[in-house]
Amino acid sequence: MGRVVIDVMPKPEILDPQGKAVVGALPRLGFDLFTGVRQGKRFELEVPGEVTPEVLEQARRAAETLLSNPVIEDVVSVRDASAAEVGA
Amino acid sequence: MGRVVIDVMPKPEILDPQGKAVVGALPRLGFDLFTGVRQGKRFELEVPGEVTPEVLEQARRAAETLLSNPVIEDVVSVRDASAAEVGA
Amino acid sequence: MSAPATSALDTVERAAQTPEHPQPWSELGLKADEYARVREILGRRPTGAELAMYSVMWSEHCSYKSSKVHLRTFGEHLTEDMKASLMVGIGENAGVVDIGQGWAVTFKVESHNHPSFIEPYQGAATGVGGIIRDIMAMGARPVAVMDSLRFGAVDHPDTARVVPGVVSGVGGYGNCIGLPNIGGEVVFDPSYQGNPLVNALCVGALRHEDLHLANARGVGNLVVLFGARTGGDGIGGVSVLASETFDAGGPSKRPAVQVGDPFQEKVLIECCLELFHAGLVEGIQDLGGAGLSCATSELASAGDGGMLIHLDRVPLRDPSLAPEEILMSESQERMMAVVTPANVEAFLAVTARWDVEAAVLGEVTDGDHLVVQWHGETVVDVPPRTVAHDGPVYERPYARPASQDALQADAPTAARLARPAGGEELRATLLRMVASPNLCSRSWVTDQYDRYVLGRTALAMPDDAGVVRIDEESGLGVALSLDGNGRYARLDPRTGAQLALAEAYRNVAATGAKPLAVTDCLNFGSPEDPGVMWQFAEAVQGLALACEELGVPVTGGNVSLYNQTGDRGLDSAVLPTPVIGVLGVLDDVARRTPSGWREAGRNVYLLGTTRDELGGSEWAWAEHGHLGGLPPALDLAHERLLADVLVQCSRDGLVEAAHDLSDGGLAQALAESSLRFGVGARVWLDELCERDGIDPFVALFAESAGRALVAVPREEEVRFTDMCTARGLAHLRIGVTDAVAGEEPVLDVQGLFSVPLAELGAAHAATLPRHFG
Amino acid sequence: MSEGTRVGVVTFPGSLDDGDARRAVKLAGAEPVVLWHADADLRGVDAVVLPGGFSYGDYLRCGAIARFAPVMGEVVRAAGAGMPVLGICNGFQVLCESHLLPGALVRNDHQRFLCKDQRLRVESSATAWTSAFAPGQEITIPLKNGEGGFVADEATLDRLEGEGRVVFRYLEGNPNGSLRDIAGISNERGNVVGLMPHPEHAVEELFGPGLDGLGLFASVLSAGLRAVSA
Ligand SMILES: Nc1ncnc2c1ncn2[C@@H]1O[C@H](COP(=O)(O)OP(=O)(O)O)[C@@H](O)[C@H]1O
Ligand SMILES: [Mg+2]
Repeated sequence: MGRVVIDVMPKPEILDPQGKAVVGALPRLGFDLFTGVRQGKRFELEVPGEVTPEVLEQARRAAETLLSNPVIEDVVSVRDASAAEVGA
Repeated sequence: MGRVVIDVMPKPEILDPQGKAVVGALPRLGFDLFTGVRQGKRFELEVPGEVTPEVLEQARRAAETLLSNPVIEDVVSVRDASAAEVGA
Repeated sequence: MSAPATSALDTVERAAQTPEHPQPWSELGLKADEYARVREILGRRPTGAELAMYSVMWSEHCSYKSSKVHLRTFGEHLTEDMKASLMVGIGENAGVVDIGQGWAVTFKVESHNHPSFIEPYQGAATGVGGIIRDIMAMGARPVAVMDSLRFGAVDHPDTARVVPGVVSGVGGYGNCIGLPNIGGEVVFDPSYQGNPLVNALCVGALRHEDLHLANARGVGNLVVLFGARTGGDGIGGVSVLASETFDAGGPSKRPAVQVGDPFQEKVLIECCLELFHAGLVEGIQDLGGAGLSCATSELASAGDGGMLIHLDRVPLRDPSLAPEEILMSESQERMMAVVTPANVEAFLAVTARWDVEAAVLGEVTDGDHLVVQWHGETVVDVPPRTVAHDGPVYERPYARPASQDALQADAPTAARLARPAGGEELRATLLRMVASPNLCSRSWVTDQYDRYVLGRTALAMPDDAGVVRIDEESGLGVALSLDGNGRYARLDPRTGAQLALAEAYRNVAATGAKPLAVTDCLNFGSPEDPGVMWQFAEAVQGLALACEELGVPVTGGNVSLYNQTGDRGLDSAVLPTPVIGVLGVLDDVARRTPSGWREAGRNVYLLGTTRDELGGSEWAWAEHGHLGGLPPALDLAHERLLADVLVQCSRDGLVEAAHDLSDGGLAQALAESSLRFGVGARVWLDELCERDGIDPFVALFAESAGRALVAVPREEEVRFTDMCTARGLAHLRIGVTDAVAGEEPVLDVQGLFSVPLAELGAAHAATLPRHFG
Repeated sequence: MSEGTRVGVVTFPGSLDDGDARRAVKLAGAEPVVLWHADADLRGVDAVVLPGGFSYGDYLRCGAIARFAPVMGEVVRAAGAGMPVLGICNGFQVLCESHLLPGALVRNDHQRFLCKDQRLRVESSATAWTSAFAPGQEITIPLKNGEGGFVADEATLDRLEGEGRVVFRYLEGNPNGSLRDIAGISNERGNVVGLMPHPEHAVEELFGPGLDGLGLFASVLSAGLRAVSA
């Protein structure tokens, strides 16, 4: 079984209320080292077999059309993560 | 300026309505290779200086307490991403 | 005890051959005698799957084993008169009431307390989802929800975790599914720290002919499971979460947290309604606590035959689930229907159109057993009644706690608690009281709920009751209010429960609706404590008697026990909290009476009499942290009269506004009625004080029952006072609404003090945002 | 377009205010027509409303999945040909996702769902859906959403302002962080309008804050824009 990971982040210039809320909450909890936070989305897509170039290509198109809105978001990465990043 | 990336995913056994909605929509748009989708969160935390072990440690604790809900989510990774993953 | 062997399938055959096989009955919440009884019923040891079924179905949550003997009281006090409009009473998924013109409504309140403490958002969300499915299971279209919430102290750090989560969970589910939230309660008290109460109500409407019941009749009819896939949600949740305190450190289970998918449920509603209207459903049951165990055993035991289920046909989210886990799973957004073979194709076409997954699991058989197979092997073979209905019944010992006398003796007399006197002190008290956690504006909560969706809402927060129209042509509609007062019930559980009923009844009548029926959620501590059990027994008795006297039947509800943290008996239990919902009917919602003043120059009348009753009052609590004495006295005949008059006032158009008096007394009602639309008033208390033999402080802050404030237009004054006089209802003009163009509106209590509404409103509004952002 | 005007209301899975939109159409004097998301067919209607709700649960992004429904291809085509299209709340989000309108709607800045009676100014009466209002008219209709913050880049915002395409603006405080207090916008031609507040919940005296919402539905009756049926 293979896995593709897609990361989508709000564009830097776009208002990110969730990131803003987090950055406000962090110091109240004693986490005082961070000056900015942005919150995006991470998708894990499963395929029955291996992550072929075709799979990656389809994932890339899905990322651009459905999984992100180019007006406010950037697709940061689309990658084969079949082996890595599982419960790391 | 340094950047820490934190990935949070719904626990595998927990219902993920977001992922379910996406996996239902993909084939309707002709993306027919994916059998499962889970949607999680990706946080990018900025620090003014370098990502020191102390920064990573604080990020890890923030991930466990504020950024994830341990009842339903797992922190999948907390990593220094100062160089990489920018608009990749 | 070891966990059941997962390697070999524990079939009925194997169970018969291995009587000594150790079983985890204790971990599953069964007592030794209960396990022995299961063995006796079956004449062998249960299989793992059977054990799972019995343990969840015999849990407190599903079997009502501690409360059953007391709940019978409701039936015993049901008169012919009360049955008149009752189409379905206690025992079904929800009660059904005839409201005329061929319409019926079904409504019920249910708790989701413990899950909401563990995961506030999902706990509250799935609580709303669960009660909606109960209403769907009656064949109704859900039309509105309400929520009654109780949290720990407003300034406790954990309250800041629980409140936002619960409120956004209630809102997240209700808003996304498209049901207006039309009312509820928010109460803070330290006794709920670590054990918040989240009670959700749903009301649905149906034509008489659409009524559906949960039974599996007709040999050969098919049993269809539809909706979401089954996952590991809430396995063990029923018995562990709902029956025992969760700090007891039970065995680690599969995820107890259920995650709601309101979108799935919205689609399920539309799908069910289409199935009902097409006549494709013989019997239907929702899957709630205890999941398939509950649905199959209840459907089968209410039917006329047996049932065969192929469990391996259940669509799974997690393919690794074992048969007993599938039976216990509490995955949300699922329903089970009984369908004739001739209709099954049409049934599946409707589910497909809505993109709802459906699976034919089995059929109604001519036997009398519920048989469950797993890939052809029998893992359950039981008489369904023994699972669903013949659970244990406990006559738990109960006794009035010795401390009760001292509590009641500690009355908040003028000697015991310092009372404000004079205009300045009363003014300051008023400003603190309207800002106190239990009296301040609930907008921070209620603004997170959609009250407009469906276009039926004629009244909602912050009016006395929610009012929704049922029939668009005639305007026929219903009013609903949910009320409870744990402090009153602590001082006197019997009167406290009755006062909760009276308040909900009065709230409904204040909108002009004729009260018709009752639902209740009884939230108490551990039934194993005789003091708690006494509170429970008293509350139920009181409620049943009061329902009889008011002529409104209890149609259904929910009991939630073990609401406590720690094992200090009564002291670690939550305040005994019967939450009562009353439903009333309005022939035309256009006649509904709002609670706020819109126009100047209306005469303000106080109905009912005021006594020096401050026991359990918000004033004693908020100003002195005091709880003692007796709750206000209750005169049910008077409540009935007051309600009659309020209903008649609405019918005849005699009043423009009506607001019931409860927590915070007259002062609070005056503040709320004037703040609603920013219309002030001039009020005088001398005549009231003289007539009732009280002082201005008592006049303003006492919580005597049976009172309401109404605004009467001048031209109706004679008719109004004549009616009150003729019916013998105490009424007194205490003021006039007031707005001078160009001047700031004020609430002026003559000879005592005057408060600009801007100042009053600011104090009222600030509290919850200050605590919760 | 007046007598017998037929206004289609699309139902997506998860649409919630579709019934209310149909009721509003009827109260305004037009004939409501049910349009089903899975049918690539506008049934000969003269105008289309995309109603409020949570299409597909709005789990991914509001309106992101609904945008790809078969009916939307027809809506986009008809809109291009000048048919009046109104998107309310979730419908507005769908219009943005479909690129019929610029910008996007993000989570409210205070992060909560908010339901309130909202004061608005009608900034433009030069659209198919606002011609019955006087320019600058102030109205009150319900607002209810969790993701109502309108965002777009500066250039887009300037263009919207410059071309008079900001149709509704929030008054008496910005309820959700929308840039420049924008509550609703239109396309260049003025036939496609999207707004976050819900006019369909202000069309009956007893069931909302008044009748101010009727103006939108009345406008389309007299719009004079000829529908080009597919
Ligand atoms: N959790 C809640 N959900 C919805 N409405 C609520 C909630 N809590 C309070 N309300 C509403 O706020 C208003 C004021 O509440 P409350 O003071 O308890 O009313 P009352 O004393 O008349 O019963 C009522 O309309 C009530 O329905
Ligand atoms: Mg109340």
